[in-house]
Amino acid sequence: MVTIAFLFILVSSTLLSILLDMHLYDLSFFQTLHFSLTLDAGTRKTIVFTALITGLLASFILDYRMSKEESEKKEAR
Amino acid sequence: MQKELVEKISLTQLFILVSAFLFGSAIVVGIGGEAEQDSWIAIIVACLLSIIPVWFYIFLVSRIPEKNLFEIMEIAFGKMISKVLILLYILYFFYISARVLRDFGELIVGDMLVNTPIEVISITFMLFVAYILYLGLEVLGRFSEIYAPYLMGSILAVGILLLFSRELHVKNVLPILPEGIGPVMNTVFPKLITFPFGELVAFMMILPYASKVRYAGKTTILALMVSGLILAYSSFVQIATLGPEAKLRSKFPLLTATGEISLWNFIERVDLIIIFVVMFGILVKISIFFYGGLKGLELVFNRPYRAFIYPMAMIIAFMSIIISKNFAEHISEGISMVPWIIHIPFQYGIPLLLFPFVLWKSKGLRSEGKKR
Amino acid sequence: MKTMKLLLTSLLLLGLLSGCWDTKELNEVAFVTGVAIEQGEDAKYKVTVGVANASQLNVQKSEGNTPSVTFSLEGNSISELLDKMNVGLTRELRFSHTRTLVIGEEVAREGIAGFLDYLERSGQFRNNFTMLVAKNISAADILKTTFPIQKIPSLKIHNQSSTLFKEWGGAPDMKLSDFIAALSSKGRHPVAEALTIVGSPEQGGSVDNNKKLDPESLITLVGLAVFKEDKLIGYLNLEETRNYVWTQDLIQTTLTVPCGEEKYIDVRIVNSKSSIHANYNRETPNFQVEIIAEALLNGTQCRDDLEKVDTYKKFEKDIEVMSESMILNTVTKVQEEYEVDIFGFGEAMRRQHYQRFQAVKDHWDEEFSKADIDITVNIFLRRAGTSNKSFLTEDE
Amino acid sequence: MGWMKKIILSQKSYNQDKSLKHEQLSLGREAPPLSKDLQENQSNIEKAFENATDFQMENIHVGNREGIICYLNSMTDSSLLADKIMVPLSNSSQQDRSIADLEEFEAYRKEFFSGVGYHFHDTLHELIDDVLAGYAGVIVDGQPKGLSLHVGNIEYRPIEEPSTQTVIRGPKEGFTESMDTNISLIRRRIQNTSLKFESMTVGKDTRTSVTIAYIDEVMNKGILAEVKKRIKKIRTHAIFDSGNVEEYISDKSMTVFPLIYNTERPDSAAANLLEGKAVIIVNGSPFVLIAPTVFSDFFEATEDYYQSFFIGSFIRLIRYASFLIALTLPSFYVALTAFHHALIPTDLLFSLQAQREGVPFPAVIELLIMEITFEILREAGIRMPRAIGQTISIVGALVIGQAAVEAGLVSNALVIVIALTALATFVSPIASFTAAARLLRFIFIFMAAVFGLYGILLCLFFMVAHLVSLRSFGVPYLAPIAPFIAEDQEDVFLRFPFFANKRRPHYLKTEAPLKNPESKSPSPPASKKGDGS
Repeated sequence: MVTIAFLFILVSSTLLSILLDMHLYDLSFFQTLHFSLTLDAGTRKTIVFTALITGLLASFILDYRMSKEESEKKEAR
Repeated sequence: MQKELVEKISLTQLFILVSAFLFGSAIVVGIGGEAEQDSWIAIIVACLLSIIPVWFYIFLVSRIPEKNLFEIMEIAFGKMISKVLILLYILYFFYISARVLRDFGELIVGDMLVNTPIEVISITFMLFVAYILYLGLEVLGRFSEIYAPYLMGSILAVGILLLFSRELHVKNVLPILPEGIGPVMNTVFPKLITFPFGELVAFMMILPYASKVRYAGKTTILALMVSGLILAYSSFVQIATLGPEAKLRSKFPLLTATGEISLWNFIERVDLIIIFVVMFGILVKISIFFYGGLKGLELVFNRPYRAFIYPMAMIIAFMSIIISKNFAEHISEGISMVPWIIHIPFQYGIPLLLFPFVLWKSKGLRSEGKKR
Repeated sequence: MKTMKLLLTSLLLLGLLSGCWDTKELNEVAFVTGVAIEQGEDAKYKVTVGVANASQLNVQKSEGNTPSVTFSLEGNSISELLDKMNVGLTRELRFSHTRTLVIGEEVAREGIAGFLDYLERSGQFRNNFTMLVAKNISAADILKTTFPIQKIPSLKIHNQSSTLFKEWGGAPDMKLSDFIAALSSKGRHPVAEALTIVGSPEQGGSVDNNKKLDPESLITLVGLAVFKEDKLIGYLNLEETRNYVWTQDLIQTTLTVPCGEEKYIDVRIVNSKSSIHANYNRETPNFQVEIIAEALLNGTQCRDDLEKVDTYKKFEKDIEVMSESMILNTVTKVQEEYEVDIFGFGEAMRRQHYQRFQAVKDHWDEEFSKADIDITVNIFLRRAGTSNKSFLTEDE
Repeated sequence: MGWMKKIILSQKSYNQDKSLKHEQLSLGREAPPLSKDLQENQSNIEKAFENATDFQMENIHVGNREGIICYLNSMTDSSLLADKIMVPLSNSSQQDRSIADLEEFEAYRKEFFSGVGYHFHDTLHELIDDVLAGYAGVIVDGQPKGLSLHVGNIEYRPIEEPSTQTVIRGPKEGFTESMDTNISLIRRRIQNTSLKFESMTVGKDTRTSVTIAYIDEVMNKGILAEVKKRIKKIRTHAIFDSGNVEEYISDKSMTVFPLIYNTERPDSAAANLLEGKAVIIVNGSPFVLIAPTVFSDFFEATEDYYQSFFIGSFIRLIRYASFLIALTLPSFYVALTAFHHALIPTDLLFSLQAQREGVPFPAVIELLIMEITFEILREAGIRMPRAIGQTISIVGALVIGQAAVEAGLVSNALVIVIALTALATFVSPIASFTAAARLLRFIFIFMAAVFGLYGILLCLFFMVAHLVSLRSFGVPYLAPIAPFIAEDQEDVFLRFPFFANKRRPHYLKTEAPLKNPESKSPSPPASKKGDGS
């Protein structure tokens, strides 16, 4: 569930920012998408995406752990 | 000592949270600059006017006790519709947190750590927000009790220090209202009424957790007025120090004004220190929006909100970067689009829509209560 | 618990991996104390920076070498030149402790707005450095003239001008931000301090200059540079500068007032407050400058009995008459000679009669030069030092 | 948290495996009730104390019956034993008393051993426990119960002036290793029946006795119950010092801040008892624990209360300031000299710059070298035999002070920073608290080296967030500050005069909130009318 939420929020918030950018720069959707997601060169890209990936990993782990806990609970019953 | 399951915040804490929330980014980026030397009047007017919506938020929350905005929406609109609306709200909350975070990042990178990537600032700051929300709302409340005196104290001290440095030229605020109330009202609506005052909509997520709900509303309104006054004071000091033109020109007028302080050749360049004071306001603002969003996720995805903290914090850090390419884009979005497209529907539209439903449902609830 | 660990480790890792973007150790940077900008021979500007040589300022480590090093480059943009200074200097330059900006006369006459924007925008400069115009002398030489007590020339000048402002009012308290504020205001024109070198500039450029009781060359303040917008148009002398400052925010000054024939009293003016009342008399703007000040009698050459109230009254009257005419002369001189409002009368008009000012703001200087100015000085002579009657009085 | 669970689980199974072996190790634990047969008892005891040179057992006559007396001569006072027990036993008049049942046995004890602490025991191992604690065990043939008589008198360090928390003015007694002495030191100060002591035994192998002292009418019952519960819950084999107990009963172990106050001063313990806290005395440790504890306790010294409240308050503020200095001064040095040169006043800047000329390391490395040098010196100073302790300070002063500067390794200003930090570290009355500052300091330095002032502030934020999340026995650690309690401010940053300090701390939820409602500010006697002064 956490992973789903993560992906959902990620996609939709990117979408939101893109919609705003479309309006501001008068570009088409795909142009804006390309334009927004290509970040500046250098270390910065890696930092941002590393952060995002750790977020994704964390949500995987959390999901896994919670499903395990749930199944343990069921067993206990 | 059993741990209390429902987190409570005291009225003092609520007061501090509301005022720190209102200072938040507002005190950094400077508000109401368009009203030139009358911006302090504009702030006071906006503060007084926004008592109405804030009272309205409080009314909605108090109508159905112990339920936050999202739970009320669930009661009013039913599961399906409310889920969609809640998701929209979550997006709104996260988007605003990201914007505030960007404001803060720009501040740090622009003035203090010039070569440090803004991304690192965003991420480190979000890590802290994640940590404090992981510890809980209660901890955030107590945390603010410690830092609030410094925040308020230094905002007040800036004016006094400027006065001693002979930089406070009160005549700069003259003439008062040379062109009537028109320009002031143009600033008040829609800008000031939505930012920072309308953003108190996020407190509909917090109010139900106040320890004395009966007084929570009064406390919030008192905090609103006090912080409105302090914001106006700060704006007044900025105008008196810099003059309206320079204030409007400055990216972070409070810092520019503080930079003028010079006492005994020793207290100089205090603006760097003010940044830290401001950092606390930013923290509260981001935390509360973030908390609102997390509570929404908890409701929609049916998992404890702590589970979402780290991933979502990273998304907000990411968002704060891609939200705009450059500072100009960030500001122009903030001026031209965010108030109309984003603030007004979420701050006024949906709560207003909620109003008749809440009245109807709460009547139902009450009569049910009587039957029992 | 686990989340906390994750947070802390990622925070630490982030720190370790990323390194320190902004670290600059103190011995990796050089602090610029003064910047001089003048007309270049081949390019638009010639920029000279004065860099502090800290170890020579330290009592223990000083070897008697120069406390400040200068270097000049020519180019078309200040920003680029400042970043390019390592052509001749070893360390990265920092401008946060810059205290003086000396502008060459030619550049000032051409207009200085071009680089003021950079100075305000860069955020590297502190806001409290003094704006100076080098009169009849190369701006770079100003940064090269040493002084034994305050060894770094730029710091010396900064100190000199702020002390002169505080003690006698002979320098305007004009910081960069004030200058820009005046520039952007429709009802005021900026001014700057003017300075020059007495003696030979070549001699001043050596530490040996510090070894003489009477330095070969010395930087002196000579009054006020008057600007129209961002262009230099003329100067006021020291007396006039004081009179100008008196209409603004004088802290204290000393006057020599005639009390009889060829005889004078010395008066210390303290606690002076000035206010401007603006009015429109049909088509002529009309200003009343009201100055209220306390005065202390420092000395007298007259024989009047200082234990009598009448004497005080007389002296008060004398001071008032003299200072009123002095200030009025200065204002009239500016009105007639330069035709620019450096006093901020326009701002007063804007505050007090907003609508009228809006109508004339685009040609305010014309309005200013035809304005009626009325100066009222109210002096309250409080006391006369530590003695009562002067021994001169007893002579009678 | 899976891996952690695994470790805990494996720990459990390990314990189960060893349990059998362990039983044999701790003797007599499962021993049967006392047998009526004297011989059997005797052989059981002898088996238990096999190979114990300090064990003594003698056959005696108790009344008209056979009996044995056993004791450890290392734990008992021989003259006491002789006077109180052996002399009455050898008295010929007792020889023909009949001891047929328990009542007669009790009457016998009353007559001959009155005034000696005693217990009757049903099982052998209880009796053996008493013998181990310095009692003499008496078993009589045919009697179902054994009698233990207190004749213990172990040599302890006499009451001395405490080596920590010294005062200029105030009582100079300190707790010792003896539980009885410690109890008496407290009892002497609070002569009141509502002062209660409750004992329990902790530690499977050491069987250390732990006493909880509290004031019945003041202490909150919930907190008291929690303290007791936690001490009972301790599962360990050995307790040697109150430090062991502290670690077991703290609310949270993952923190550098001590959640329980410790003191060597009986007056401090007594004062805390009267505030409504519990004092935990561990046998063998001169440091008693005080629970619950809040952050501000660590800034209060007993001497604050023995001198004028102006001085007391001032010193207290100095302590808070020096905590901040100890925590952040080095990191501010790094942040200012390596990042924010603009914040340093110009003249100071040039002075610092001149000092740094030619120093080969970056400021952080320079600082870390000196910090670690200092920590090494400090540790050496503590662990060194007293006799050569003197040399340490000389070596330290030479190494840190002059040599390093003259060799150009570090700058003068840095030495000042280090010295001030070191001094500030020693200001807090409690050593375990300053340890927190010493440790956190390095994190601060590190963050300052990466992010400058932003890093320092981020660290402060993390620290404060951590602090507010802590609790000590359910009481928020930063209690009167956050959550803010206005009434409790009279004894936090400032020490208000006693007449203004009428309440016990609110956050302790005491049963008696007022402590001295009648106290009034001193005033000269009212002058008579017409006295006209």
